Amino acid sequence: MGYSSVRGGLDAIEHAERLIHNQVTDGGDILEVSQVADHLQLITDQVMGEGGVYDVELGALAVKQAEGDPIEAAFLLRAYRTTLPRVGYSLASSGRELRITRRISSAFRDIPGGQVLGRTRDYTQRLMDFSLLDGGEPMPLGLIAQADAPDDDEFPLVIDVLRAQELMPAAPDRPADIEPFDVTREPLRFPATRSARLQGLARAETGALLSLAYAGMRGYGGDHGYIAELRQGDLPVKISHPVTGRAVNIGWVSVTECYQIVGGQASKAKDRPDYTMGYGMVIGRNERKAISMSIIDASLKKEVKSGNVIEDEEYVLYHCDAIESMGFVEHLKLPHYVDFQASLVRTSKVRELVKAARTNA
Amino acid sequence: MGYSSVRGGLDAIEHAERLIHNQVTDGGDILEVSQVADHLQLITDQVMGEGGVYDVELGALAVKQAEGDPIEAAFLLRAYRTTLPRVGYSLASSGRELRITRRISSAFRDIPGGQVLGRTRDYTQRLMDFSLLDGGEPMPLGLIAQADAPDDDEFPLVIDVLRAQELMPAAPDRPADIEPFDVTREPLRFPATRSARLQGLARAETGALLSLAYAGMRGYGGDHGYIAELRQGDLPVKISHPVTGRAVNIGWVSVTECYQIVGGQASKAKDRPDYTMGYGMVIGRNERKAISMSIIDASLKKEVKSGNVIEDEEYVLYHCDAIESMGFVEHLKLPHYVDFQASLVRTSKVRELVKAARTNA
Amino acid sequence: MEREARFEAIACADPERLVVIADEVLETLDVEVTRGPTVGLLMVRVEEPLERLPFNFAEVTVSEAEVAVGAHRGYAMVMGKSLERALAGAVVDAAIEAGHPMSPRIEAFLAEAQVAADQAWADRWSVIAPTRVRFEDVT
Amino acid sequence: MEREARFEAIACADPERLVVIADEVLETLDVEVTRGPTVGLLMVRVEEPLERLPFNFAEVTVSEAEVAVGAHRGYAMVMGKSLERALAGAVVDAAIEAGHPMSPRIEAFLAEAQVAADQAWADRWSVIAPTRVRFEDVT
Repeated sequence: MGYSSVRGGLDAIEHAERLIHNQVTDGGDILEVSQVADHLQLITDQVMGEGGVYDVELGALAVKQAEGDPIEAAFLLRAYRTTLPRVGYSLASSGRELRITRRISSAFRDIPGGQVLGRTRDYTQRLMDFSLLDGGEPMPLGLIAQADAPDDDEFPLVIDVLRAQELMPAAPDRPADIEPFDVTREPLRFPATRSARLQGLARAETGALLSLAYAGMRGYGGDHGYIAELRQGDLPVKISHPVTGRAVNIGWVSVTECYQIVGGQASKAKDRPDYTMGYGMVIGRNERKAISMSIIDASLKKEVKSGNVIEDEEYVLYHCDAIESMGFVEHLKLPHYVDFQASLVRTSKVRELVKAARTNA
Repeated sequence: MGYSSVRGGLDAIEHAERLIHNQVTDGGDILEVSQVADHLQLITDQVMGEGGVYDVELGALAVKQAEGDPIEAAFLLRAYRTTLPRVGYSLASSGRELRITRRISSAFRDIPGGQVLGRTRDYTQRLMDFSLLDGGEPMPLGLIAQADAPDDDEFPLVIDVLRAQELMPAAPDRPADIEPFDVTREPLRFPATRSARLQGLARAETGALLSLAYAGMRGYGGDHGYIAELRQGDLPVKISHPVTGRAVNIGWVSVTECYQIVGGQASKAKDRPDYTMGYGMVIGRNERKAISMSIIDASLKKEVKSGNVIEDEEYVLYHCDAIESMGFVEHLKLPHYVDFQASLVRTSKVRELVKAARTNA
Repeated sequence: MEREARFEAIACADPERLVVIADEVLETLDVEVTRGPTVGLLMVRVEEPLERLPFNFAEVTVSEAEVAVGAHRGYAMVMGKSLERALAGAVVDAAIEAGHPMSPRIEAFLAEAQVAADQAWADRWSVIAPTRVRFEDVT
Repeated sequence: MEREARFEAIACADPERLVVIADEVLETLDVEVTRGPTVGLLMVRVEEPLERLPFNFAEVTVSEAEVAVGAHRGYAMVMGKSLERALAGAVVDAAIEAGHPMSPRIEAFLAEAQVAADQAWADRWSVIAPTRVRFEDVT
């Protein structure tokens, strides 16, 4: 192979890269990263969640750089995180500590603290709003009274209602003393621990999880029940202060959380609370993913398996991470000339043998 | 239930809607629909594809209105299309007619017309480009010589090379005379026709398809081989002129197309070309989806099934459409108070019976 | 310019200039709108290449109109949502069919529109062309 | 202001004002940087509520710095990628520890920063509050 051809290939590759770059940076009215962060929050949240890194500016930058391709943007975040050192692990936060911006229950009408609809499209018709072509005008919100921030115990967990009625196991006195598995440090092994499953699902791709949860609900081995509570808000990030050793809050992460109660089939065999729960927590405003995660978590917890893929942790965890899937599927684009040539030669030789055999027969 | 409480609920819902609207329209530096169309092409393409409607302005508007949530945006397009009359069906276009902007083969190195890398990230490292935080500067492309548009036959299909070598069945003389199934008009029935499958896959959600294709490649019943050709470009949209009856072109649709050759296992049993093909065509620049579609198409065509979900057209087609999945999964958010109350009462009654039985025992 | 070429030129002509020229035609031509103008969806069919099997690929938004000038029909369908473009297209189509005096000007405009569209594609290709790699040239 | 409250106030203080005040401190205080400043990732752990099982949820970018003023340590960790914020935070923390004359001003600034952060949350909540529905109020 001559040098000139290799140079030709490199030139073509460099030109291809410049064309991609210019798609993002050329032409009138360049998109600002702040516009993405402010007005395309949902894709920014999805990308941070699937990239596994919470940093709004980075998330929005990845969206811009990837021309809005959510999986490519998450890939950029995953690649970037490998360049940073790990500072450590936070103290464990609980959904109880959320600063609530939305909180509904579809199982219970009367929940302590009431339902908080928050920002939601759930009750609106999905009509195209053509006024947005001209920018769109904000809607007047009416007179907003200054409200005091809610008290810490103003939105207790709905599952505590079930616990109070002994329909669900009481909360353990203290957190489980188990070092959580970290999929960013160690490759998954099966059977996986529940902590590995929860981490894997929290990083999973929204569309893949939704598809699996839907298949589960339609009878492919899934388990779903009722949404005891769906919460959105800001979760505190806490560390142990290196000098005093006491817990301190360094900031807040926007999350969505889903408590899916399943079961409820009492039997003579067990005289104990028989509702159980699937749990979902995801970065940002992403209810579709939080609900799907809670359904899948419940399915993976089932003790008696049906043999369907949704209950199979290996199937679910291997195929819900889009960065893994994309790497494997898209590698098909890279040259396989030698492989295919080999397949071709083998085929042709076999066929010649076949022909020869027929001729001789 | 008193009137005031119902009014209270409606007020809350209306306020929630205004909050969503203002997320898109309020605050500095409002995002223009043209910025989305020009600089976030990949999400716009994905949304048009999953919505099943090609209209760049509408796609970009849906992205803006949905705050970048790809599935919500596709839902908006699907809802909008139901408000428009169906004018008719186009004449069938073929990938042969693409105005090529990218075209690679990973099976063959020397393809007639050469490889055209086009706009691609395939050969670049996935590094965050922090210069984009300041808008970013276009890269100089060097001196671009004015080139004549390629001739119609300048990029013949790579599968024709295989056909010429009798490794693949020859092209039929004329198109199959079968009225294609239309999933937008009739509900899917199983077994589905191949035309229904291709339409369903072309409208499918990218993440769900990728997950299925990856599972297939990892051994869950999928079939993949080599990318004979991956093409991007503009597909002509043709109708029969109502006065003259001759074919006329009304415009162009941006698409990605994938020809996946599979098989190649010759056997004594058949002395005929034994490569076959999985096909993918999707709206816009979306190679991940086109490749995934071609893998799944090949799997669904397999005559001998393994029993895995990827070869099961019912599993694949029911669970790859995000609009369906989202409707079913997210309906869990709506009040199920009555249902759950019934479940609760049943449970408690059973448990009382259990307790009574134990007491009596 | 054959009728099909005219149709295609209308479909790719600059919308604003098309409407201006149609407005001018309408000052001196009596036109009856016989269909539309309508915005609707056209289902685009694609032929799968192995079996040559047609399938319904995706819909495109189109705008369509038909007009009559006496016994002459004018017709246009354009991509996107623009009743004006569709109606203006049908009007200039009918004008030429009816031998309206502006026909030469309209035809010149349409020929120019087609050249501009072809040139736009050649310009796009010119930017892509440097990414072409011809491995068969390697020795 | 206890040390933990000071840490949290530094973490939410306005970055520009924090850096200005730290710059002023540095004019009259000898500070040795003992760790960082570093941008890194902190893995956020979450406790699953049924079994109270901790799991690794997601990483956040953080910036961290530690300084020494004689025997006194100053420490700060803030969310996001900002070496300046982290270092400035550690400097003002150390200044207070060391009893620097600017301490009252720094503490006033930090108390104000905490009030502003709490107020920002109350303002956000005020906009959300009208979407609260208390079905139990229904009779």
